[in-house]
Amino acid sequence: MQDMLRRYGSSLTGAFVALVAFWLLVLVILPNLTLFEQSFRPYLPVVDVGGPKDTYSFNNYAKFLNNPVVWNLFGFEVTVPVHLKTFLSTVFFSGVVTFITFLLSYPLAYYLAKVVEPRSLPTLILLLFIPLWVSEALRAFAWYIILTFNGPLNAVLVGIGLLDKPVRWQNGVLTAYDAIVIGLVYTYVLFMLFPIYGSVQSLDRNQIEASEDLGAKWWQTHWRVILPHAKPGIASGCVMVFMLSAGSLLVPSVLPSTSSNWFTQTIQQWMLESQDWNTGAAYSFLYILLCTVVVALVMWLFKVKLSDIAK
Amino acid sequence: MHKTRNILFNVYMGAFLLYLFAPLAIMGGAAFNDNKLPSVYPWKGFTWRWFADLMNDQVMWTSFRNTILVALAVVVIAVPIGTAAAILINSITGRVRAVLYGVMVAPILMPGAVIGISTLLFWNQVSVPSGLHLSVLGQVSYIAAFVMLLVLARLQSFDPALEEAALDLGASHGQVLRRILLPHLTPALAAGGAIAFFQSIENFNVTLFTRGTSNTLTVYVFSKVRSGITPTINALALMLIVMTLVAATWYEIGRRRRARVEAAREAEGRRAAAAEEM
Amino acid sequence: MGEPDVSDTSFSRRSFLKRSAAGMGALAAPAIISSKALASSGEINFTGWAGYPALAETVFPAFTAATGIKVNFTELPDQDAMFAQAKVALEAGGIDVIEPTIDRWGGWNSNGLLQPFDEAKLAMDNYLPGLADGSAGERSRMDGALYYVPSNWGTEALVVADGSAVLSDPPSLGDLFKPENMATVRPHSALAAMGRWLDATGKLPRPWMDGYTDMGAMVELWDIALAEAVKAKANVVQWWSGENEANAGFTANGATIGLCWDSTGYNLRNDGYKYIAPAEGAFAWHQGFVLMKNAVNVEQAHEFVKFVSTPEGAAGWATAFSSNPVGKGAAELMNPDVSTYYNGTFNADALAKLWWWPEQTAEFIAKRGEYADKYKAA
Amino acid sequence: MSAGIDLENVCCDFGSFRAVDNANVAIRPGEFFSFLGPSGCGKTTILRMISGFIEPTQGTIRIGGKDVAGLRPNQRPTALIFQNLALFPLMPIWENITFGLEVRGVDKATRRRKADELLKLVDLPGAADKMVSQLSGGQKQRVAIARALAVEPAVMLLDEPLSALDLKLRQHMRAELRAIQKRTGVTFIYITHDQGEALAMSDRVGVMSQGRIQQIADPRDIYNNPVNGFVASFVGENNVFTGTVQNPAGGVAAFETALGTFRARLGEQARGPGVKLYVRPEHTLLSDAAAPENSVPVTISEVSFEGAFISVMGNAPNGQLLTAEIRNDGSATVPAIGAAMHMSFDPARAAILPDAAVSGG
Repeated sequence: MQDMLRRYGSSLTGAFVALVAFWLLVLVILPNLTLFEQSFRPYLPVVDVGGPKDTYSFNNYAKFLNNPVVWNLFGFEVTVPVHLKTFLSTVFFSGVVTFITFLLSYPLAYYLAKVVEPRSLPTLILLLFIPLWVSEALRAFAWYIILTFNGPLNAVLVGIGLLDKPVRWQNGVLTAYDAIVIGLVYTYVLFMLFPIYGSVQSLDRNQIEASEDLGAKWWQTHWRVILPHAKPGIASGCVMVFMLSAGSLLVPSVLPSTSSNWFTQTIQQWMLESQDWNTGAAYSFLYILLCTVVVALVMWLFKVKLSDIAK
Repeated sequence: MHKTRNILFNVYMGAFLLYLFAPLAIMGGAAFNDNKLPSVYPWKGFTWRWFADLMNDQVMWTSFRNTILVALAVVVIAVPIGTAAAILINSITGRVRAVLYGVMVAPILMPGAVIGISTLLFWNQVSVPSGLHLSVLGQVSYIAAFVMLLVLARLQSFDPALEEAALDLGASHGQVLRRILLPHLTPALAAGGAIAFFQSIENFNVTLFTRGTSNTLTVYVFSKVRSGITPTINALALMLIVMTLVAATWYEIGRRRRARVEAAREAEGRRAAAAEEM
Repeated sequence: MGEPDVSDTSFSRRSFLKRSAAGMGALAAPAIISSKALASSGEINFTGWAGYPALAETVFPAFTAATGIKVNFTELPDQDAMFAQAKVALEAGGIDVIEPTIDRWGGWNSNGLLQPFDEAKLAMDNYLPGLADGSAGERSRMDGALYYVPSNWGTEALVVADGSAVLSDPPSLGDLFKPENMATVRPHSALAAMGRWLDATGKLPRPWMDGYTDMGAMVELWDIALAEAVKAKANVVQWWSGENEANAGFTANGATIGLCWDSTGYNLRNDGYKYIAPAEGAFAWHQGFVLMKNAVNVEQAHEFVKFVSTPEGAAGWATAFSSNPVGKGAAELMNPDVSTYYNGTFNADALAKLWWWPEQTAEFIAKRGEYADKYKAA
Repeated sequence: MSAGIDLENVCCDFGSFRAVDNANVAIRPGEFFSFLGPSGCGKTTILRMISGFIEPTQGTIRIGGKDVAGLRPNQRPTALIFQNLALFPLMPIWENITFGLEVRGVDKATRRRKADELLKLVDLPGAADKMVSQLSGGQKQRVAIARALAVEPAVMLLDEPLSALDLKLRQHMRAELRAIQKRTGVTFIYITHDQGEALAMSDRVGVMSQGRIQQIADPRDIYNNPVNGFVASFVGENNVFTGTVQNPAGGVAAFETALGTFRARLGEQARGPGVKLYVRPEHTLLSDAAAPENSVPVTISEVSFEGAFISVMGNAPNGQLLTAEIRNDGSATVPAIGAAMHMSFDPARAAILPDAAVSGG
């Protein structure tokens, strides 16, 4: 702060602080406090708001544990609240998306950082960026077109004889979330690629050569030298992709199966369909809280810090 | 050994690009199919009518204009905020920095719906009506964080001695900012502006809840998806992709020219240094 | 933009004249501006359903031509979104008239969103019998004041693929749950369909309608319907929540039967699909206008609502929605295609059996959402 | 125009750490003054206090007799040359040089003229329109000097500006800097940890350690008459003996050590514990036979050829390693390793000195 005052003088420093304060207070903290406060109040007709029924309670949060359904988990039937099931599915399949995007991205990141000719690199990166500029709604919609029962994918696969009859891709072959996973992977794979690329790129090529020179097999070099170096990038990509996937509303809405439900859809349902903004607020907070726990756990496991991540 | 490896890598890269572009191509292709359901299959003949429909879609054009206005407003607000935040976070240390940094980065990780809802509720309580202005504020709340990260990264390559040198040479604080810091940050500011612009255009969740009665393009597209879609959407997507390609090519040409100039300068610097040692 | 004569009887003639005049580019034709016309110039902020472009293309221009009032139209995909928007507009303004269904406005009113219409400024005689009077009329009022005025009405019934759907004789809501059929449904209507089917076949301990007035009965009945629906869920190939998804459910995803709006049946009528009223009676909805408590263009709102009761307005509205008009004399002005289509589905018997969606309280809707969740999650 | 600088009881604390302790120095107008010391000794802090980037915790700084307390860097008649030069990479050379004029509102044509003038002064004509990346290290150095001179400062502050250059170029630039200083007559305050640099260029040198100015003197005095052990050992090499002072009289004393009692000059502050005897290797004589006084028998353990001189090391009977330097002029024979010889020194060339002055002392 002293340093800032010296560099920019009191009026500029004041302006900077004011801008940041406006952002964090007015745009971030106060709205969330409002939401937080609302989440403890009951959903009431407008005329009753502020009346005797308008008291604080945990009732909205308790709804998360209502409505038990039977869930078949690897052959075991367990009874869980329906929204908990939705939440766990969201977390699990966001994890699946994260893992798949990692598998797809890592070789490519390595290729871009260490294999490809430096001359063609900028062009390649630019090419990779282009899909990012096409809106998420349209990207998800592209997959909707592809995966429909009477769509091009079935037409091609049946046409060349790989399938003898069309498959309901959107309703899932492996799980009810296949189409959503496909859509999310497609939508967010680049958010994994670029952070990993960034961290692999900063690795001194001599280290790779030294490892090879010392007799390491290619996979040993990756496992012992490159992966550990790329860890912050990987963690960064993983957290980004995980949070984006879990927070996506468009993709699960455009590519649902008959049994899929994403937690954001549940929140949206409370907000828009049931008009119960208070429970919606409570669910939003549960969502943030639980996702933060998941991310914190991953960061703790990988021993990375928040400042390593958002780069 | 390395040769086969490189071939494998190239094949993989090609396959990946195919994977990225094939859906876009299929979606684009559907824009020319004379079939009221947007798909390339079954192919019912080539037509331009979806583009004509698009041109006549007044709601779409209003939404498009709104989208651009919102995006510009977001850039104008988020870039200064993000820059100020980066400068602030860069000049403090310790626990306060960690906490502040956490608060700043958190909105990126927050689901858009939550941002939209909380923005709506808060401004409602202070009697500000919803509308595109709230969409701008809601979007700024997390887009500013992207700008902050970009500018912060650029600041880390900034030599603070440059500012001190300028101050020492008699520059006022404003002059230091204008002549020294901002020129250095220009690439990050441009990138931040571009990211802010595209993030805003792309935004759905925040806008959906805050827009009041106005439409933006993504919200309009989504409402189309819900309420009766025709390949005009594909025509729109294709036009956006083409515009992106043109802009990207233009940028790339400019970048290559700048890179050549800088490389020539550095070579001269090295030659001068070599001459000095003799 | 004035009109020499604005009496109700000449409404349709006048606007037809005006429309043709506009079509010839004669908008600047001189006219005598009456004080009445002056009073009704201005604008109205109308929030309605998205995806019915004919509203903006034909009906609003006709209304503007007739009255000089400009319509600012906000499209929303469903009435949940409308309600959300209305809650906001109560603070912020920006909406005068909205178009919910008859079963929902009560909840809107209890949230303090609405004010009653002034019947003197409407033309209640314009309406077809049974739509604004009788039981529907009662459901439009609260303490004698008129809060809801109809705009059009329609049905949710069976859309079936001609030939490939396996139907009972007569076709029944139960056909939706036959394993031989592939279905596209809305989760909550499918549960209601299951309930009504079970009710009709005598498998419920008490009437299905009880669930709409008593939350205890609701839980009891919906639990049963849910359990049965879950057993039959395997044949659902797609959920729909809007027109596009319903369409795609058949054309893109190969459903053979669906519980869908009449508009879906109409849109698919030339692609080998039929719209059939089930033996239990089609679900019917009744849609209309409500006036926001903080509406600023109250006069214009009444003009607008009244216009939709005229033959021309009602016909235009119903055509846009591929639904049925509320005004007398409108049927003659409708697209013959639409009337043929309706008459093909609804004979006198089917009309008599129409099952109007009962009023659903906010509590009911929230609970219904939970059942829909469980159904989807199963 | 040049100005003198006075530091009176200047202290600077960073939290509980005292970076500069009670500095007192009067730098004369037009003087080339160096602060010499190891890193962390506080010399850069002094420089930054003079330039205005840090305010002293206490004490007074006067530039040209005027108290500058509260004046910001851009209000002081000083120009700082940064360790890494801090040239603006996005401006062409001429804009770099005249940036100080630009911010004072000087018009472009005048600035351009001034830039060409200054470039001639620093021997870089024709570089005006180049970018910083097009220059070599030495050329950048000159641009930095030109930029500082452009604002016609009364005082130039140089923060180890030569440290990034290689040895040859560094020596060349020393002479250049000195010449520019003489030409312009501006007061130069120079910060360095390189004793060679400080001794070669400066009119006077202030040696610093742990926040204290240990000694201010001309280079010759610093080397020949260090006031304490720190100065003696930071500036040049020494053979050091520990022991106790006996019979001080008239600036001379006997010094009792494990290797016998030596006679040497007695420093002013040399009392109490921590007092040692310091002898430069080049003042240490090597002979086959024992000298009459101050002589130590040694066994030669290492001989290293340094070019201009030969460094000979021997072990004293108690194991202490002593060094003598003999000139490589062919006048002395180089001893063989293992030879038994004697090292001795002239009492006038040896000094009994206290440890460094420390904070609070």
